[in-house]
Amino acid sequence: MIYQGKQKIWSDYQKEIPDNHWFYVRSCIRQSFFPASEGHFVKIVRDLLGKDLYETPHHTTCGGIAYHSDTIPQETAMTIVARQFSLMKEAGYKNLVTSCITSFGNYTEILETWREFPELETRIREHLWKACRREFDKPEYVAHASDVVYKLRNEIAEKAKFRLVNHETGEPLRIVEHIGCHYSKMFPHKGVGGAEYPCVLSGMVESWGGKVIDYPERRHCCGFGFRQYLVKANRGYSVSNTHKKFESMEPFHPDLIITNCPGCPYFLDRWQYVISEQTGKTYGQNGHGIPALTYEELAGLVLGYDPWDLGLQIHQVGPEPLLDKMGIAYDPARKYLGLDEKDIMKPGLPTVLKCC
Amino acid sequence: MGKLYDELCKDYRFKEGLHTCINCGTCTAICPAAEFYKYDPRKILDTIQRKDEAAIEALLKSDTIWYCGECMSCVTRCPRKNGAGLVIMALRNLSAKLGYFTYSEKGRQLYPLTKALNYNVLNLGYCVHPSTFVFEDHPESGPVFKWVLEHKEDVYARLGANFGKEGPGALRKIPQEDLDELKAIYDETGATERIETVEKYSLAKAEEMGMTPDEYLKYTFTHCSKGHFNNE
Amino acid sequence: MDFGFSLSPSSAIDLDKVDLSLYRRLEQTVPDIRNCIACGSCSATCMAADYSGMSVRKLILNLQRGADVKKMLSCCMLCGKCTMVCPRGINTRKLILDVCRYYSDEKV
Amino acid sequence: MKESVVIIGGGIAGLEAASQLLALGLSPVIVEKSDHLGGHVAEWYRLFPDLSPAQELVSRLVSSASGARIYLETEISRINALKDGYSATLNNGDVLFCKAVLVCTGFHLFDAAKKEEYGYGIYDRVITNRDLEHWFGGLEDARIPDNPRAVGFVHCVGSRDVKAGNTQCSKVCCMTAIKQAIELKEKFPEAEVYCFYMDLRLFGKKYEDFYISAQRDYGIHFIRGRVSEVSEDIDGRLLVKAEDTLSGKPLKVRLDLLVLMAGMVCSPQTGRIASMVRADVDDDGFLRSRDNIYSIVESGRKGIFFAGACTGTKTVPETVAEARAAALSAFRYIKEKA
Repeated sequence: MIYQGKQKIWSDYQKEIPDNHWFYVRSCIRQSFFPASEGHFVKIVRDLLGKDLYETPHHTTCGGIAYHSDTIPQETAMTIVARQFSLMKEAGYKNLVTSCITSFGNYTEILETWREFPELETRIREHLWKACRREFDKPEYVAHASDVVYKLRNEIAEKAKFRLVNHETGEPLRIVEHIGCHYSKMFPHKGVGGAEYPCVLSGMVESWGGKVIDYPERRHCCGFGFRQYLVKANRGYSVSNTHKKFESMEPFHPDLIITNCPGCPYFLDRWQYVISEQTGKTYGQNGHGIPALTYEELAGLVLGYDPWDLGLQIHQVGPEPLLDKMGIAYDPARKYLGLDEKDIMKPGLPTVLKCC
Repeated sequence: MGKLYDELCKDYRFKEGLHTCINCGTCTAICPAAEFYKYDPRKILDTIQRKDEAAIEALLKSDTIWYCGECMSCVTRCPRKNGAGLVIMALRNLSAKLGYFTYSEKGRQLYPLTKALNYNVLNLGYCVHPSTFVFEDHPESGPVFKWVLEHKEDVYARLGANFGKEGPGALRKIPQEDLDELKAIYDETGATERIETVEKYSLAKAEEMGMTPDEYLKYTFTHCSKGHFNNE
Repeated sequence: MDFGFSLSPSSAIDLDKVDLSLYRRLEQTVPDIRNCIACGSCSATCMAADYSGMSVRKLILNLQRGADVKKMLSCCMLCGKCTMVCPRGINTRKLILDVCRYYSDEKV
Repeated sequence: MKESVVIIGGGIAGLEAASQLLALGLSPVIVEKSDHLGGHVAEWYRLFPDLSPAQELVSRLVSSASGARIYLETEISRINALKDGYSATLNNGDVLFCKAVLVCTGFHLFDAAKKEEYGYGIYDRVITNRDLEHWFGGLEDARIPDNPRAVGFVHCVGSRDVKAGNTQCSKVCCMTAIKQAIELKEKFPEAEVYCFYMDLRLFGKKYEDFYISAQRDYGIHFIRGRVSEVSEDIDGRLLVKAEDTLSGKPLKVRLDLLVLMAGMVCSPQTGRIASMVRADVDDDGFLRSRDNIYSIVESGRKGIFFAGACTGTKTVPETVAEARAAALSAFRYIKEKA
């Protein structure tokens, strides 16, 4: 592997990311499965780094999952997005930041389609006016929240309490990145680093002291496939694709997986559990899995936030081996406690996968 | 040119997704669906560019068009700027509109998808939400998520979410006025009509298969016949 | 635990893993087999093709990919038309017979 | 005094044209921007279909053009139309007066790194047709392993590719791939060699014979499918994915070396030269001939002629033949004018 070759490509895909004043729209999946990730994104960007990030309670889903599950027409998805633009205009913002990759892809694709077919934009403006009596401006910038963290990665590194380094050996952690398909596969120039060697996540990893591991199926989809996961009958597709990735990364012994799409960490986490139940196989050390984290969780760990505040307890793959490697102290007894130390019982344990 | 092909040409995703196909197979080579299902996106594009109405109709009624996961990996690699995934979206849209989706097992899954997702969007303002995420339908979400679902209020509160409450934050309650706007958008842009169409054809199919709507919903959600995967 | 779905094996052709023993053997007895250009003249003229999916082009391809060809061969009537039309002069009739012989040897 | 013709480019087209113009009694001047004559061919090892040494051809052309004035490492700064000809100002300050200008600026090898998914310049064992040819010619190349078990050739790299901005077929790559595959197989008889192609375009004399020989005598495998993705495994081997379109299934194979058949694109100087001589550039970026059937060597402008790959992808024999045709056209133009 020739690192300079990648750097050359990265330099061709340097996306402009505004450094302040963002209008934030949330992700359905991230809120449901990684709510603390969004919470910490806001905390880091707004409170720690003092940037202006605005969220209106009136924004909704972008409809992306319904759209990519083919249950709503294209114009419906476009009009829902136009309504979000309208809320942004109302709030006086021009830089849109999405938490979800499907949304990011959706917004990007819609703006590109309107650029190519202006008559469609006109029609959507009519739809939105008729339905909601609303008008909108198109955003000047659309960024994914991982773009923002990429942009702020060095500021985060300056405030870091921990590095992505094995605290006993001093060796950098071996980290696999997984980029959501809709981040840049459709429009390579809309993603930091392009589609083939995106550096939005690898840039964070390197900035925080880790070592990025490339493996053959790095670019392969996690297997979500919308209807291929949402319908129970199709989940064989979904788990088989994740399985393919794990088989490919296994020889590289990664310490963790970092993701930027909200769905991918869920699938890369839960399918390890399913694979272990169905085949007895685990991919981490000593019967553990490989933790699949969101970039917010990883940023949070580096900045020294409590792992249980970050929500690492609601991953099926236990984060403890990773925390031990990084030298992060945690209290096992507090892992599953509610607010104010409230006892809310504990989850059951998987048959095969070791969880703590 | 035939009627179905003309219909496809009206779809913007089709306009963007099919220029001319050179049959090189870069799409199939890395397609997550092609690796496991009996699926070859190259052949789909080639079939359509032949403009053979009978072949297009057969596609619209087939399982084939429902195997794609819309990951759009194919878009990156095509040397002719096609996007098989975009063409698939146009085909599925037409199949839904004409009721052809009920002819195939994978197509019939549009019913549970339409019901569940649009319920969430219109009633909650989310595509996916813990309050409608049923563990029995998602055993893969694991014992940890079973626990989360059993203690929703506590866990989400512990993780700093604003679960079901007013104001901003994760999993906040989306105000009724905003849900009303979503409904108005659905009515205006054809989504409501689409939901009704899918419902109409699905219920007719349920009757034909001798099932109640609920049985049909459950069956289409869970049943997977042999023969979809390549090794079968 | 029954999840209601399971892992599916990949159907991608892995050239590192294909079994070429039969193909290698045929390269010795019908060396022309290497010359196929997949033009499909054989399949187009085949009397069994319409009814059975028989195709010498696919037969050779399957042999090169280590896939099973038994089923396809059972429909061949050995009429030899494919040999007549092959632009690369492959002795397809001998090829088919040799494959049959291989399978009958295997049985013994 | 003999009438002069300025030849822009000292590749095989420029050299052959110069030698013909000398024979016709004119005075050619070659202006070459690099430090050597013979262009791309001078860097090649052997030429199809005779497998003759490229250096032999170049030496022969250089020697028969030796009567021409030759500028190396020199570029044209400006060309002005005069009443009965042109003046060309060189970047060394010299001014050349001539009756006609012959553009022989050739092509540029497609930058294979632009096809990011193939990993040229990123994965250690991915090389181009040019790299391999250099290695055949005796240059060391650490990327080429000592005893490869499996080697692949990717046809159409940067050719027939809307996204890469080159829709044209580069003509020579199919045949070059087969030639190089055979040469490689001769060096490493135990290696499995795979050619990934979309169409095999083997139109020239003896090309099809090479193809048959590659199959029959060397057992080279031809797989109809464009390579979609290359990645590197833990042992440094390459994992290559394509569709086996004849089977209709995805296909993968691990290789020790992958050779990208980088195609021909118009030379970056083409636009600059075109504007100097006020010639047109075609949609494909190459120079536009007066027509593409009868007058390929003629521009639309008086006294401006073309030869070789500046007007489109060409083989060596085509280029040489065109150079002769262009020399004759220029000669007739000058004589008829006189």
